[in-house]
Amino acid sequence: MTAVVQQVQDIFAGRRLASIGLSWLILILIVAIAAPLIAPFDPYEIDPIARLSPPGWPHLFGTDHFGRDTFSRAIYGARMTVLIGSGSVIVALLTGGLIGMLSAYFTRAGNVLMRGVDVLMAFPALLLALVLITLLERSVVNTIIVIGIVYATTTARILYGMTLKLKREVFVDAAICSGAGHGSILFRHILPNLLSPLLVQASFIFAFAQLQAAALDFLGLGLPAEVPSWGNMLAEERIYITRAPWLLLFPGALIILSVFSMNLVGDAMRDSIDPRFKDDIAGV
Amino acid sequence: MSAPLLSVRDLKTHFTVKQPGLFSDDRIVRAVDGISFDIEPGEVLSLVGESGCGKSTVGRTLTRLEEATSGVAEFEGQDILQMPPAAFRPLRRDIQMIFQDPFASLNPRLTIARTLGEPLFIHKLAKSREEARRKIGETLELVGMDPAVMSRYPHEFSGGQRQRIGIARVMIVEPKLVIADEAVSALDVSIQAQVLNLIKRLQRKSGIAMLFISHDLGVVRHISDRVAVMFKGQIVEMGDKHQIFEAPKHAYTQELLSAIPRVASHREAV
Amino acid sequence: MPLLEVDNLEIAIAMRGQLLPVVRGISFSVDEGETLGIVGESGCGKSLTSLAIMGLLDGTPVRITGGDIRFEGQDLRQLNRRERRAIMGSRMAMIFQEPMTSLNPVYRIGDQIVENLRQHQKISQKAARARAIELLELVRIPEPQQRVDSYPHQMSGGQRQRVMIAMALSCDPKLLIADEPTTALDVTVQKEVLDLMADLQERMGTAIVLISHDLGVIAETCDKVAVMYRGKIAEAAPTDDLFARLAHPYTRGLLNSIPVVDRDVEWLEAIPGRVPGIDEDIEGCAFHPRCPRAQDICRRNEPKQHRIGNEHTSHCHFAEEAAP
Amino acid sequence: MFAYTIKRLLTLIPTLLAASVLVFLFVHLIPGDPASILLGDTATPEEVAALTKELGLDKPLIVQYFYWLIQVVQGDFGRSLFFGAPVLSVIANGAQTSILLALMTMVWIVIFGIPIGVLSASYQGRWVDQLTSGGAMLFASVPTFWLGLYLILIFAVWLGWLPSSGFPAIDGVGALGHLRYLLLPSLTLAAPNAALIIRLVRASMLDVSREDHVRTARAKGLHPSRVAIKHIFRNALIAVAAAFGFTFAALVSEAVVTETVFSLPGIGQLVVQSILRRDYPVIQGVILVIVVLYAVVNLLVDLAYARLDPRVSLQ
Repeated sequence: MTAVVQQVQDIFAGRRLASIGLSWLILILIVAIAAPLIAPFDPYEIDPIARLSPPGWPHLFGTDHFGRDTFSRAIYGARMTVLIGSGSVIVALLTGGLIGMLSAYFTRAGNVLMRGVDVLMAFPALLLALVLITLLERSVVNTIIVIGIVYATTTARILYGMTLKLKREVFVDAAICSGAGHGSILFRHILPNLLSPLLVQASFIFAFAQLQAAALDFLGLGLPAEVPSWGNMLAEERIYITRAPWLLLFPGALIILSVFSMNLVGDAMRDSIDPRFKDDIAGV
Repeated sequence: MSAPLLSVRDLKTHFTVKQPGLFSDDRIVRAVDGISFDIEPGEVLSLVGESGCGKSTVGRTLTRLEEATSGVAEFEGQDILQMPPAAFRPLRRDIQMIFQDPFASLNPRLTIARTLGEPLFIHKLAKSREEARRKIGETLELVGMDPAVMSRYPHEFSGGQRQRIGIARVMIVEPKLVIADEAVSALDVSIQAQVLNLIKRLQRKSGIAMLFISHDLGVVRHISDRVAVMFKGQIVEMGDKHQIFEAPKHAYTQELLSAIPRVASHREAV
Repeated sequence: MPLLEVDNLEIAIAMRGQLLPVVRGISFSVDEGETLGIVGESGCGKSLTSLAIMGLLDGTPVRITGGDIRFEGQDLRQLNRRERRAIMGSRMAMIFQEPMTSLNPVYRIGDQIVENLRQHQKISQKAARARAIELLELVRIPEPQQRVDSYPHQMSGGQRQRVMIAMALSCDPKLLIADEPTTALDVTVQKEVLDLMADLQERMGTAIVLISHDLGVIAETCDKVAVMYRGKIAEAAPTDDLFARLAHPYTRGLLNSIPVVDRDVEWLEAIPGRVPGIDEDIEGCAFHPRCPRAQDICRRNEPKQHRIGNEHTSHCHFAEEAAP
Repeated sequence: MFAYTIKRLLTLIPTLLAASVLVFLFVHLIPGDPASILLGDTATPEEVAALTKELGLDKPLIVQYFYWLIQVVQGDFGRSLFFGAPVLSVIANGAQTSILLALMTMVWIVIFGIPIGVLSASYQGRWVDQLTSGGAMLFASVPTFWLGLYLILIFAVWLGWLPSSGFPAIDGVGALGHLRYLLLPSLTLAAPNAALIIRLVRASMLDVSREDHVRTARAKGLHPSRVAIKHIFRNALIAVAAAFGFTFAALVSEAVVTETVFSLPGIGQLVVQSILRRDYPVIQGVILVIVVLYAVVNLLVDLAYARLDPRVSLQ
């Protein structure tokens, strides 16, 4: 545990902006967990009298066109941010990561698998998401699956490249000469060396997933409309932008800050990993 | 005369290189193109040659890191090139390899104890953790290192120390044949001498046979009993080291020997 | 007046907010047409010294922290950048260790030579190209008319190093700095390149500073030698003199560490211990932890320069005794 | 170079075929009977039966695929359920707008992305670099539609300088007036992509500047600006060119959103509307067109790459 703390300190020492980014993300996590305790209002509660009221007291961020408290909805929106981000990362890494790693290791079957990944990559990201979403109902789980699959393709490509490099490492040859079997080489020698680049990749997926999820929400193809996510808040209130410009400012700023923070953190971590893998990672 | 430990006959290892052109055929690189040699128990045979001559591929083929195209390599009477990988695995204990790059040959995520322990457990040479630790400690001492270092990670060591650890990984399973691929080439001269002395001492003491692959003729003369000179995938001259160094027959061997820059001329001149 | 005079040069690397010294006050000089060899193991500061003389430390965390570099009587550290660039590639040129990567992969080799020529001489594109072909012929590249249009990746390592030499010599430099020019090459190619350099030096009268870790290369090519250890010159002498009277235990250890091809040596007399890291502090003589004859004085005091002969110096408390 | 081009063209075919299988299967994966899906809710049983026969939907899936593929290759993508017109002409209508938008966006990306990237790399670590690369990362973190909405609010609603949305025909407003309608959308679309190019130009220039040949160039006594442009930027361009394929993909994705925000009648908006209208033949057609276009862009990128790097084209 102290080793982890030490490593985090090493990465963020002297990087003030990235440290602020990390603090912001931790704050978002806390807010997401403790949303019911922090939110002053029920995020679904409609107050017809206080429609489109400007920021002030008691509605810190104002109210939307139903008169719902924007601040409370934003607090609950943090839950969606964390959920969508980490969900997409898990789906992408578990499917794409495994496919990429195994394909690079078992080259014969791997060539076929990676051709499949190539085919999926022939579709631009959001387009692939749109195609998939057409087949599915609007729901939180489906949004996570769709975004996860979109980034699984890039993850597979990246892990494929990195595993190929590691496979050629002398210490892998040395392990083979010691008599190590496939399982031991994959999980004892290759995987541990992939963990930190994977973490960096995960942070960028987390950031991009937020933007994709917001875009899907905006197009009316993402989370169900009643779910208080930052993307949905923007989508629902977009026509009131001239009457209440602040309404879109808060959720928008929250998305930007979170994505920016995640990118900063990813960038800082990328600088601290093995230079061989830097080019493989598709980040900002 | 006893049977040789390793007997290689007409070994060929070819690689196909994909050509980018549409109608051009894939190019075949004949890295090793029909070589034969024997290694007796306890003997050190050197393979010497310039980059690209195929000497490293010989070592990698004999440890099955590359697939042989054709030929036979009999180790204690068994052909090790044709047997299925599963059958070869137990033999890996007997045929060990020392690698060139001391920085790349140790897994950065494993402690020294885990790196050295791995072959012990694979080949069931230690029944308990305690026994493994004892063996690891002994082997570290054997290569001139403090047993206390076993809990550390590779990045904490210098190149020379890492190469000692690499040698320990080989010695810990008590092999019969060690293939050393440019084992001291990456080291500074003063460290190279230490490691070279260590390898020679261990070889003498344990009587392990060795295939020593190197481009450095000085190093080769220092360590070997017999020498094979490789050029373009083939052995052009092979013989006792004194014959090779003092009465080279092949023109290429003569060229190699005359190209080495020497300090000695100055010392004798004065 | 010597062509190049380095006086008490100090170089340090900026790391984690502090300056770590890597070259700790070295002095030497090179006359016109002379070859100086600087030999030492990795981390001794020999390569940084060559980069400092050439003026290639800009944009790296390495800087000169003291001393003078005089070239043709000019103090190079006093020149502004423009004046400095006018010397680089014309009167002073450099070749590097990695012939595979030292040429720009996207330009034809002829164009890369022409670029150097036209930077320093008023010469037409056509004349420069003709000169480039001449230079390729000079460095014994076969079919220079055709090869002038080759890309670097179409040539072997030895040929690329010849191209580098052709480029370096294109403006008739007074001084050529060669940083491990043959380390990446096979011995037979190394011999060809070293022979070529010696031949060209004789014809053009260029002085050479040759940096190498290989005492054999140095012994065969240099008029005089400086042996570096941990940022200092341990011993310096004319080549014959040095090997006749080794006056520093490090030079002796280095020499005894080399396995020779011409006779059998049962055990090498290796230098014990390891090369110290740059962040380690050593009191007294930097070599004392590895020195077989270290005494109390070696652990306490840094040795001064001792003169053994006319031009033979050693930084060892027992320099006179060391020399037989 | 010619052989290389042909070879790259040939490798496209299997990928495109596989992608076409996916697009074909897409309609079959939607729950329900494909004929009724393709005809929409208003279809009579007779019409469904007729289409089933026409498309060979009673035949095995593989046979259906080849029927469909032959039609597609001939340019017959079926009819739009919503417009009733052939899918290809519906797509062609939108394509005009989208291509103009894409071209204008590309111009911004090159004008802003490359010089700022070069500037950022040249002043590595100093305030210019921190400002530009930090700013670039910030822009890459902004949702496109959010930026578009505020640009409309500021420049169209508050300041009244530019039109807020729509895209009238060229004969009504003149060529310049025509392009005025694309100014805000193209800037919106360019912002995150130019930001990525800035970061990429900077990173590749810093990578190249550490290479040995740059030291050789400096040893020639060249002026730093010449080293930066002729030796560092020129070589960094290889990596930047390779990234333009991804930029195209990102453009397509974000154009979907941008066209929706600005009510531009382009292909992007067509996709979204068709999905909301369940106009499956159009969805199928658009996706196929974009996949082919993307493949062609990647091919062009590869060819540019080969031209920039002699190591690729001459082996």
